[in-house]
Amino acid sequence: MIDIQLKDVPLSTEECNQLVAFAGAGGTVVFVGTVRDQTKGKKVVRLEFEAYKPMAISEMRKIAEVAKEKWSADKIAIHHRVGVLDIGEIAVIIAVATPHRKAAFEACEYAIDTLKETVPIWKKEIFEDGEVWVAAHP
Amino acid sequence: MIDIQLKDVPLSTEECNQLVAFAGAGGTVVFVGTVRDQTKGKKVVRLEFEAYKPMAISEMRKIAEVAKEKWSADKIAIHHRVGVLDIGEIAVIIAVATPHRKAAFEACEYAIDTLKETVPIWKKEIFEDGEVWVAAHP
Amino acid sequence: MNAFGKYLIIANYYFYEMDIEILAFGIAKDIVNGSSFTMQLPAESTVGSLKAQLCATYPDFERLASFAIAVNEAYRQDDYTISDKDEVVIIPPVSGG
Amino acid sequence: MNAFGKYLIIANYYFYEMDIEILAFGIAKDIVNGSSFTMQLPAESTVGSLKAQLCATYPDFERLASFAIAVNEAYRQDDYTISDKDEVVIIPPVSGG
Repeated sequence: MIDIQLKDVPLSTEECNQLVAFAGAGGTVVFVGTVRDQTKGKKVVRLEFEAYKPMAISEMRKIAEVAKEKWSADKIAIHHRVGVLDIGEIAVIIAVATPHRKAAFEACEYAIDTLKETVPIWKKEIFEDGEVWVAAHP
Repeated sequence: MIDIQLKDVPLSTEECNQLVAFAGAGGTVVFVGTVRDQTKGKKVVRLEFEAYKPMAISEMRKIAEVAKEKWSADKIAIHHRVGVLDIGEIAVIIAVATPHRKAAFEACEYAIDTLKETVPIWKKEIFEDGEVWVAAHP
Repeated sequence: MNAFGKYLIIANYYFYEMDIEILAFGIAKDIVNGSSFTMQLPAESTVGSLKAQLCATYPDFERLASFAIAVNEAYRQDDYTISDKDEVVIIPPVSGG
Repeated sequence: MNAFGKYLIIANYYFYEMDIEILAFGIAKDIVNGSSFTMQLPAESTVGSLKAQLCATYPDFERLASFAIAVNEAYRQDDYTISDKDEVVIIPPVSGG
Protein backbone atom coordinates (compact mmCIF):
# COMPACT_ATOMS: atom_id res chain seq x y z
CA MET A 1 0.00 0.00 0.00
CA ILE A 2 1.70 3.16 -1.21
CA ASP A 3 -0.47 6.27 -1.02
CA ILE A 4 1.00 9.47 -2.48
CA GLN A 5 -1.04 12.66 -2.47
CA LEU A 6 -0.58 16.35 -3.25
CA LYS A 7 -3.55 18.14 -1.75
CA ASP A 8 -4.78 21.72 -1.63
CA VAL A 9 -6.95 21.04 1.42
CA PRO A 10 -5.83 20.37 5.04
CA LEU A 11 -3.99 17.11 5.70
CA SER A 12 -5.08 14.63 8.37
CA THR A 13 -2.79 12.55 10.58
CA GLU A 14 -5.72 10.26 11.45
CA GLU A 15 -6.29 9.58 7.74
CA CYS A 16 -2.61 8.80 7.10
CA ASN A 17 -2.43 6.58 10.16
CA GLN A 18 -5.50 4.64 9.03
CA LEU A 19 -4.21 4.35 5.46
CA VAL A 20 -1.08 2.50 6.55
CA ALA A 21 -2.55 0.56 9.47
CA PHE A 22 -2.55 -3.17 8.94
CA ALA A 23 -3.30 -6.11 11.13
CA GLY A 24 0.32 -7.22 11.48
CA ALA A 25 1.85 -3.81 12.20
CA GLY A 26 4.36 -3.62 15.03
CA GLY A 27 3.98 0.11 14.94
CA THR A 28 3.32 3.15 12.82
CA VAL A 29 5.70 6.10 12.73
CA VAL A 30 4.27 9.38 11.50
CA PHE A 31 6.26 12.51 10.68
CA VAL A 32 4.25 15.74 10.68
CA GLY A 33 5.75 18.96 9.32
CA THR A 34 3.96 22.18 10.23
CA VAL A 35 4.33 25.79 9.18
CA ARG A 36 6.59 27.75 11.52
CA ASP A 37 5.76 31.24 12.67
CA GLN A 38 9.22 32.65 12.17
CA THR A 39 12.46 32.21 10.26
CA LYS A 40 15.65 33.51 11.85
CA GLY A 41 13.57 35.66 14.17
CA LYS A 42 11.52 37.22 11.37
CA LYS A 43 7.74 36.83 11.68
CA VAL A 44 6.15 34.73 8.92
CA VAL A 45 2.60 35.75 7.96
CA ARG A 46 1.79 32.75 5.78
CA LEU A 47 3.35 30.26 3.38
CA GLU A 48 2.75 29.26 -0.19
CA PHE A 49 3.70 25.85 -1.51
CA GLU A 50 4.03 25.25 -5.22
CA ALA A 51 4.76 21.91 -6.86
CA TYR A 52 5.73 20.56 -10.26
CA LYS A 53 2.93 18.11 -9.70
CA PRO A 54 3.57 15.05 -11.91
CA MET A 55 7.25 14.92 -10.96
CA ALA A 56 6.58 15.70 -7.28
CA ILE A 57 4.30 12.68 -7.20
CA SER A 58 6.75 10.45 -9.07
CA GLU A 59 9.66 11.51 -6.81
CA MET A 60 7.56 10.84 -3.69
CA ARG A 61 6.67 7.46 -5.14
CA LYS A 62 10.38 6.72 -5.71
CA ILE A 63 11.03 7.46 -2.03
CA ALA A 64 8.26 5.05 -1.05
CA GLU A 65 9.66 2.37 -3.36
CA VAL A 66 13.12 2.69 -1.80
CA ALA A 67 11.59 2.49 1.69
CA LYS A 68 9.73 -0.64 0.64
CA GLU A 69 12.86 -2.20 -0.82
CA LYS A 70 15.23 -1.28 2.00
CA TRP A 71 13.05 -1.58 5.13
CA SER A 72 10.17 -3.77 3.89
CA ALA A 73 8.04 -0.70 4.55
CA ASP A 74 5.27 -1.63 2.17
CA LYS A 75 2.67 0.47 4.00
CA ILE A 76 3.56 4.10 3.45
CA ALA A 77 1.57 7.27 2.94
CA ILE A 78 3.17 10.55 1.86
CA HIS A 79 0.77 13.50 1.75
CA HIS A 80 2.02 16.98 0.87
CA ARG A 81 0.01 20.18 0.91
CA VAL A 82 0.14 22.82 -1.82
CA GLY A 83 -1.30 26.32 -1.99
CA VAL A 84 -1.57 28.92 0.76
CA LEU A 85 -1.01 27.73 4.35
CA ASP A 86 -1.49 29.58 7.61
CA ILE A 87 0.88 29.30 10.56
CA GLY A 88 0.50 25.96 12.35
CA GLU A 89 -1.06 24.17 9.38
CA ILE A 90 0.38 20.84 8.31
CA ALA A 91 2.61 20.93 5.21
CA VAL A 92 3.55 17.27 5.05
CA ILE A 93 2.67 13.93 6.66
CA ILE A 94 4.67 10.75 6.20
CA ALA A 95 3.24 7.60 7.80
CA VAL A 96 5.02 4.25 7.74
CA ALA A 97 3.82 0.98 9.26
CA THR A 98 6.06 -2.08 9.49
CA PRO A 99 6.04 -5.40 11.34
CA HIS A 100 9.01 -4.21 13.47
CA ARG A 101 8.97 -0.64 14.66
CA LYS A 102 12.69 0.09 14.20
CA ALA A 103 12.24 -0.22 10.43
CA ALA A 104 9.34 2.23 10.55
CA PHE A 105 11.48 4.84 12.34
CA GLU A 106 14.33 4.43 9.85
CA ALA A 107 12.11 4.41 6.75
CA CYS A 108 10.14 7.46 7.92
CA GLU A 109 13.29 9.47 8.65
CA TYR A 110 14.77 8.45 5.29
CA ALA A 111 11.56 9.55 3.57
CA ILE A 112 11.41 13.06 5.06
CA ASP A 113 15.16 13.63 4.62
CA THR A 114 14.97 12.60 0.97
CA LEU A 115 11.72 14.46 0.29
CA LYS A 116 13.39 17.68 1.39
CA GLU A 117 16.23 17.05 -1.05
CA THR A 118 14.60 15.69 -4.16
CA VAL A 119 10.88 16.42 -4.43
CA PRO A 120 10.14 19.43 -6.68
CA ILE A 121 8.08 21.47 -4.24
CA TRP A 122 8.88 25.05 -3.34
CA LYS A 123 7.98 27.06 -0.27
CA LYS A 124 7.61 30.82 -0.30
CA GLU A 125 7.61 32.57 3.07
CA ILE A 126 5.54 35.74 3.18
CA PHE A 127 6.66 38.31 5.74
CA GLU A 128 4.97 41.58 6.63
CA ASP A 129 7.46 43.44 4.44
CA GLY A 130 8.26 41.02 1.64
CA GLU A 131 8.60 37.40 0.62
CA VAL A 132 11.32 34.87 -0.07
CA TRP A 133 11.64 31.47 -1.79
CA VAL A 134 13.10 29.29 0.96
CA ALA A 135 16.58 27.83 0.34
CA ALA A 136 16.91 29.45 -3.11
CA HIS A 137 20.12 31.30 -2.33
CA PRO A 138 23.24 30.04 -0.57
CA MET B 1 4.92 20.63 27.77
CA ILE B 2 4.85 17.08 29.02
CA ASP B 3 1.46 15.39 28.75
CA ILE B 4 1.15 11.89 30.22
CA GLN B 5 -2.18 10.09 30.14
CA LEU B 6 -3.58 6.66 30.89
CA LYS B 7 -7.02 6.51 29.29
CA ASP B 8 -9.81 3.96 29.10
CA VAL B 9 -11.29 5.60 25.99
CA PRO B 10 -9.89 5.62 22.41
CA LEU B 11 -6.68 7.57 21.84
CA SER B 12 -6.36 10.27 19.17
CA THR B 13 -3.29 10.95 17.02
CA GLU B 14 -4.71 14.38 16.09
CA GLU B 15 -4.99 15.26 19.76
CA CYS B 16 -1.41 14.17 20.53
CA ASN B 17 -0.09 16.00 17.50
CA GLN B 18 -1.87 19.19 18.55
CA LEU B 19 -0.72 18.84 22.17
CA VAL B 20 2.94 18.96 21.18
CA ALA B 21 2.69 21.34 18.23
CA PHE B 22 4.46 24.63 18.80
CA ALA B 23 5.31 27.53 16.61
CA GLY B 24 9.02 26.73 16.34
CA ALA B 25 8.71 23.01 15.64
CA GLY B 26 10.89 21.61 12.87
CA GLY B 27 8.76 18.54 12.95
CA THR B 28 6.66 16.21 15.04
CA VAL B 29 7.31 12.49 15.18
CA VAL B 30 4.44 10.30 16.34
CA PHE B 31 4.64 6.62 17.19
CA VAL B 32 1.33 4.76 17.11
CA GLY B 33 1.05 1.23 18.47
CA THR B 34 -2.04 -0.74 17.49
CA VAL B 35 -3.51 -4.07 18.51
CA ARG B 36 -2.40 -6.88 16.21
CA ASP B 37 -4.79 -9.52 14.98
CA GLN B 38 -2.45 -12.43 15.59
CA THR B 39 0.54 -13.60 17.60
CA LYS B 40 2.74 -16.29 16.08
CA GLY B 41 -0.05 -17.19 13.68
CA LYS B 42 -2.70 -17.53 16.39
CA LYS B 43 -5.78 -15.36 15.99
CA VAL B 44 -6.23 -12.75 18.72
CA VAL B 45 -9.86 -11.91 19.56
CA ARG B 46 -9.19 -8.89 21.76
CA LEU B 47 -6.68 -7.45 24.22
CA GLU B 48 -6.82 -6.28 27.80
CA PHE B 49 -4.37 -3.75 29.17
CA GLU B 50 -3.91 -3.38 32.90
CA ALA B 51 -1.70 -0.79 34.59
CA TYR B 52 -0.28 -0.07 38.00
CA LYS B 53 -1.54 3.43 37.42
CA PRO B 54 0.43 5.80 39.67
CA MET B 55 3.74 4.13 38.81
CA ALA B 56 2.88 3.76 35.11
CA ILE B 57 2.35 7.52 35.01
CA SER B 58 5.51 8.28 36.97
CA GLU B 59 7.60 5.93 34.78
CA MET B 60 6.19 7.52 31.59
CA ARG B 61 7.00 10.93 33.06
CA LYS B 62 10.58 9.78 33.74
CA ILE B 63 10.90 8.80 30.08
CA ALA B 64 9.66 12.24 29.02
CA GLU B 65 12.11 13.93 31.41
CA VAL B 66 15.04 11.97 29.95
CA ALA B 67 13.90 12.85 26.40
CA LYS B 68 13.74 16.49 27.43
CA GLU B 69 17.20 16.36 28.99
CA LYS B 70 18.92 14.42 26.23
CA TRP B 71 17.23 15.69 23.03
CA SER B 72 15.74 19.01 24.21
CA ALA B 73 12.41 17.34 23.46
CA ASP B 74 10.36 19.53 25.78
CA LYS B 75 7.13 18.91 23.86
CA ILE B 76 6.15 15.32 24.41
CA ALA B 77 2.85 13.51 24.84
CA ILE B 78 2.63 9.87 25.94
CA HIS B 79 -0.89 8.45 25.96
CA HIS B 80 -1.50 4.81 26.84
CA ARG B 81 -4.79 2.98 26.72
CA VAL B 82 -6.04 0.63 29.42
CA GLY B 83 -9.01 -1.74 29.49
CA VAL B 84 -10.41 -3.90 26.72
CA LEU B 85 -9.23 -3.15 23.15
CA ASP B 86 -10.48 -4.54 19.88
CA ILE B 87 -8.18 -5.46 16.98
CA GLY B 88 -6.85 -2.36 15.22
CA GLU B 89 -7.42 -0.03 18.16
CA ILE B 90 -4.59 2.20 19.32
CA ALA B 91 -2.78 1.05 22.47
CA VAL B 92 -0.18 3.81 22.70
CA ILE B 93 0.71 7.13 21.10
CA ILE B 94 3.98 8.96 21.65
CA ALA B 95 4.29 12.38 20.02
CA VAL B 96 7.47 14.46 20.16
CA ALA B 97 8.04 17.89 18.63
CA THR B 98 11.49 19.47 18.49
CA PRO B 99 13.12 22.38 16.66
CA HIS B 100 15.20 19.89 14.61
CA ARG B 101 13.48 16.77 13.37
CA LYS B 102 16.38 14.35 13.94
CA ALA B 103 16.03 14.87 17.69
CA ALA B 104 12.30 14.13 17.47
CA PHE B 105 12.96 10.79 15.73
CA GLU B 106 15.59 9.79 18.30
CA ALA B 107 13.57 10.89 21.32
CA CYS B 108 10.40 9.16 20.09
CA GLU B 109 12.21 5.88 19.44
CA TYR B 110 13.90 6.09 22.84
CA ALA B 111 10.51 6.68 24.46
CA ILE B 112 8.72 3.68 22.96
CA ASP B 113 11.73 1.37 23.47
CA THR B 114 11.96 2.39 27.14
CA LEU B 115 8.19 2.33 27.71
CA LYS B 116 8.13 -1.30 26.63
CA GLU B 117 10.86 -2.12 29.16
CA THR B 118 10.00 -0.11 32.24
CA VAL B 119 6.38 1.05 32.40
CA PRO B 120 4.22 -1.22 34.58
CA ILE B 121 1.49 -2.01 32.06
CA TRP B 122 0.47 -5.55 31.15
CA LYS B 123 -1.19 -6.88 28.04
CA LYS B 124 -3.34 -9.98 28.01
CA GLU B 125 -4.08 -11.54 24.64
CA ILE B 126 -7.42 -13.30 24.44
CA PHE B 127 -7.62 -16.11 21.88
CA GLU B 128 -10.65 -18.16 20.93
CA ASP B 129 -9.44 -20.99 23.17
CA GLY B 130 -7.63 -19.25 26.00
CA GLU B 131 -5.63 -16.24 27.07
CA VAL B 132 -2.03 -15.33 27.86
CA TRP B 133 -0.16 -12.52 29.62
CA VAL B 134 2.24 -11.32 26.94
CA ALA B 135 5.98 -11.74 27.65
CA ALA B 136 5.39 -13.29 31.09
CA HIS B 137 7.32 -16.46 30.36
CA PRO B 138 10.73 -16.89 28.69
CA MET C 1 26.28 -1.55 76.31
CA ASN C 2 27.86 -5.00 76.71
CA ALA C 3 27.96 -7.91 74.26
CA PHE C 4 24.91 -9.48 75.85
CA GLY C 5 22.84 -6.31 75.38
CA LYS C 6 23.81 -6.09 71.75
CA TYR C 7 22.72 -9.71 71.23
CA LEU C 8 19.35 -8.99 72.75
CA ILE C 9 18.73 -6.13 70.35
CA ILE C 10 19.62 -8.28 67.35
CA ALA C 11 17.33 -11.00 68.62
CA ASN C 12 14.59 -8.47 69.00
CA TYR C 13 14.91 -7.38 65.36
CA TYR C 14 15.02 -10.96 64.22
CA PHE C 15 11.83 -12.07 65.87
CA TYR C 16 9.76 -8.99 65.17
CA GLU C 17 7.60 -9.57 62.14
CA MET C 18 5.61 -7.12 60.04
CA ASP C 19 2.48 -7.63 57.96
CA ILE C 20 3.09 -6.30 54.48
CA GLU C 21 0.22 -5.66 52.10
CA ILE C 22 1.38 -6.67 48.62
CA LEU C 23 -0.32 -5.70 45.35
CA ALA C 24 -0.17 -7.98 42.32
CA PHE C 25 -0.69 -7.16 38.63
CA GLY C 26 -0.76 -9.10 35.38
CA ILE C 27 0.23 -12.73 35.71
CA ALA C 28 1.26 -12.16 39.36
CA LYS C 29 -2.45 -11.75 40.11
CA ASP C 30 -3.10 -15.22 38.70
CA ILE C 31 -0.18 -16.73 40.62
CA VAL C 32 -1.24 -15.40 44.03
CA ASN C 33 -4.91 -15.72 43.09
CA GLY C 34 -5.86 -12.11 43.88
CA SER C 35 -4.91 -8.53 43.31
CA SER C 36 -3.60 -8.08 46.86
CA PHE C 37 -2.58 -10.21 49.81
CA THR C 38 -0.77 -9.88 53.10
CA MET C 39 2.60 -11.45 53.81
CA GLN C 40 4.38 -11.71 57.14
CA LEU C 41 8.00 -10.67 56.80
CA PRO C 42 10.74 -10.31 59.40
CA ALA C 43 11.40 -6.67 60.28
CA GLU C 44 14.11 -5.05 58.11
CA SER C 45 13.41 -7.51 55.31
CA THR C 46 14.90 -6.55 51.96
CA VAL C 47 13.42 -6.76 48.47
CA GLY C 48 15.75 -9.73 47.90
CA SER C 49 14.39 -11.67 50.87
CA LEU C 50 10.79 -10.84 49.84
CA LYS C 51 11.46 -12.25 46.38
CA ALA C 52 12.93 -15.40 47.89
CA GLN C 53 9.91 -15.82 50.15
CA LEU C 54 7.52 -15.23 47.22
CA CYS C 55 9.28 -17.93 45.20
CA ALA C 56 9.17 -20.32 48.15
CA THR C 57 5.44 -19.73 48.69
CA TYR C 58 4.45 -19.54 45.00
CA PRO C 59 6.92 -21.55 42.90
CA ASP C 60 5.31 -20.19 39.68
CA PHE C 61 7.24 -16.94 40.19
CA GLU C 62 10.42 -18.80 39.31
CA ARG C 63 8.97 -19.69 35.92
CA LEU C 64 8.51 -16.04 34.89
CA ALA C 65 10.90 -14.38 32.46
CA SER C 66 11.67 -11.99 35.32
CA PHE C 67 9.93 -10.15 38.11
CA ALA C 68 10.65 -6.96 39.97
CA ILE C 69 9.46 -5.36 43.17
CA ALA C 70 8.30 -1.77 43.39
CA VAL C 71 8.19 -0.04 46.75
CA ASN C 72 6.36 3.28 46.98
CA GLU C 73 5.95 3.48 43.20
CA ALA C 74 9.56 2.91 42.17
CA TYR C 75 11.61 -0.12 41.20
CA ARG C 76 13.91 -1.22 44.06
CA GLN C 77 17.08 -3.29 44.08
CA ASP C 78 17.45 -6.48 46.15
CA ASP C 79 19.23 -4.65 48.97
CA TYR C 80 16.40 -2.15 49.53
CA THR C 81 14.87 -2.44 53.00
CA ILE C 82 11.09 -2.67 53.29
CA SER C 83 9.16 -0.95 56.09
CA ASP C 84 5.68 -1.82 57.25
CA LYS C 85 4.06 1.36 55.90
CA ASP C 86 5.44 0.83 52.38
CA GLU C 87 3.34 0.14 49.29
CA VAL C 88 4.84 -3.06 47.91
CA VAL C 89 3.98 -4.24 44.41
CA ILE C 90 4.98 -7.30 42.40
CA ILE C 91 5.87 -6.31 38.83
CA PRO C 92 5.94 -9.31 36.47
CA PRO C 93 7.41 -8.77 32.95
CA VAL C 94 5.76 -5.63 31.54
CA SER C 95 4.18 -5.65 28.09
CA GLY C 96 2.77 -2.20 27.44
CA GLY C 97 2.97 -0.35 24.15
CA MET D 1 30.09 8.28 -47.83
CA ASN D 2 33.20 10.52 -48.25
CA ALA D 3 34.68 13.07 -45.92
CA PHE D 4 32.88 15.91 -47.63
CA GLY D 5 29.48 14.22 -47.21
CA LYS D 6 30.18 13.67 -43.49
CA TYR D 7 31.06 17.33 -43.05
CA LEU D 8 27.80 18.37 -44.60
CA ILE D 9 25.82 16.23 -42.19
CA ILE D 10 27.66 17.69 -39.20
CA ALA D 11 27.05 21.18 -40.54
CA ASN D 12 23.42 20.35 -40.94
CA TYR D 13 23.14 19.25 -37.28
CA TYR D 14 24.98 22.32 -36.15
CA PHE D 15 22.77 24.84 -37.85
CA TYR D 16 19.46 23.15 -37.13
CA GLU D 17 17.84 24.73 -34.15
CA MET D 18 14.87 23.60 -32.11
CA ASP D 19 12.37 25.60 -30.09
CA ILE D 20 12.16 24.19 -26.59
CA GLU D 21 9.27 25.06 -24.29
CA ILE D 22 10.68 25.40 -20.78
CA LEU D 23 8.64 25.42 -17.57
CA ALA D 24 9.79 27.36 -14.52
CA PHE D 25 8.83 26.95 -10.86
CA GLY D 26 9.63 28.72 -7.62
CA ILE D 27 12.26 31.41 -7.89
CA ALA D 28 12.98 30.37 -11.51
CA LYS D 29 9.56 31.81 -12.38
CA ASP D 30 10.64 35.16 -10.96
CA ILE D 31 13.97 35.05 -12.80
CA VAL D 32 12.48 34.37 -16.25
CA ASN D 33 9.42 36.44 -15.39
CA GLY D 34 6.85 33.76 -16.22
CA SER D 35 5.94 30.14 -15.64
CA SER D 36 6.96 29.08 -19.16
CA PHE D 37 8.96 30.41 -22.07
CA THR D 38 10.48 29.21 -25.33
CA MET D 39 14.22 28.95 -25.95
CA GLN D 40 15.97 28.26 -29.23
CA LEU D 41 18.63 25.60 -28.77
CA PRO D 42 20.93 23.90 -31.28
CA ALA D 43 19.78 20.40 -32.17
CA GLU D 44 21.27 17.70 -29.92
CA SER D 45 21.79 20.21 -27.10
CA THR D 46 22.52 18.72 -23.74
CA VAL D 47 21.24 19.64 -20.29
CA GLY D 48 24.70 21.12 -19.64
CA SER D 49 24.54 23.45 -22.64
CA LEU D 50 20.96 24.48 -21.73
CA LYS D 51 22.13 25.42 -18.22
CA ALA D 52 25.00 27.45 -19.71
CA GLN D 53 22.63 29.26 -22.04
CA LEU D 54 20.16 29.92 -19.18
CA CYS D 55 22.95 31.45 -17.09
CA ALA D 56 24.10 33.58 -20.06
CA THR D 57 20.58 34.86 -20.71
CA TYR D 58 19.50 35.19 -17.03
CA PRO D 59 22.57 35.80 -14.85
CA ASP D 60 20.44 35.43 -11.70
CA PHE D 61 20.55 31.63 -12.15
CA GLU D 62 24.22 31.72 -11.17
CA ARG D 63 23.27 33.24 -7.81
CA LEU D 64 21.06 30.30 -6.82
CA ALA D 65 22.30 27.72 -4.32
CA SER D 66 21.90 25.21 -7.16
CA PHE D 67 19.56 24.43 -10.00
CA ALA D 68 18.69 21.28 -11.86
CA ILE D 69 16.95 20.42 -15.11
CA ALA D 70 14.21 17.82 -15.37
CA VAL D 71 13.38 16.32 -18.75
CA ASN D 72 10.19 14.29 -19.03
CA GLU D 73 9.62 14.37 -15.28
CA ALA D 74 13.02 13.14 -14.13
CA TYR D 75 16.26 14.80 -13.10
CA ARG D 76 18.88 14.63 -15.87
CA GLN D 77 22.65 14.91 -15.78
CA ASP D 78 24.57 17.48 -17.85
CA ASP D 79 25.33 14.99 -20.64
CA TYR D 80 21.65 14.16 -21.28
CA THR D 81 20.54 15.11 -24.80
CA ILE D 82 17.35 17.15 -25.19
CA SER D 83 14.92 16.55 -28.05
CA ASP D 84 12.31 18.99 -29.29
CA LYS D 85 9.31 17.01 -27.98
CA ASP D 86 10.69 16.83 -24.45
CA GLU D 87 9.13 18.48 -21.42
CA VAL D 88 11.95 20.56 -19.99
CA VAL D 89 11.66 22.07 -16.52
CA ILE D 90 13.96 24.29 -14.47
CA ILE D 91 14.17 23.03 -10.86
CA PRO D 92 15.61 25.63 -8.48
CA PRO D 93 16.54 24.49 -4.92
CA VAL D 94 13.55 22.58 -3.58
CA SER D 95 12.07 23.38 -0.16
CA GLY D 96 9.17 21.04 0.43
CA GLY D 97 8.37 19.35 3.71
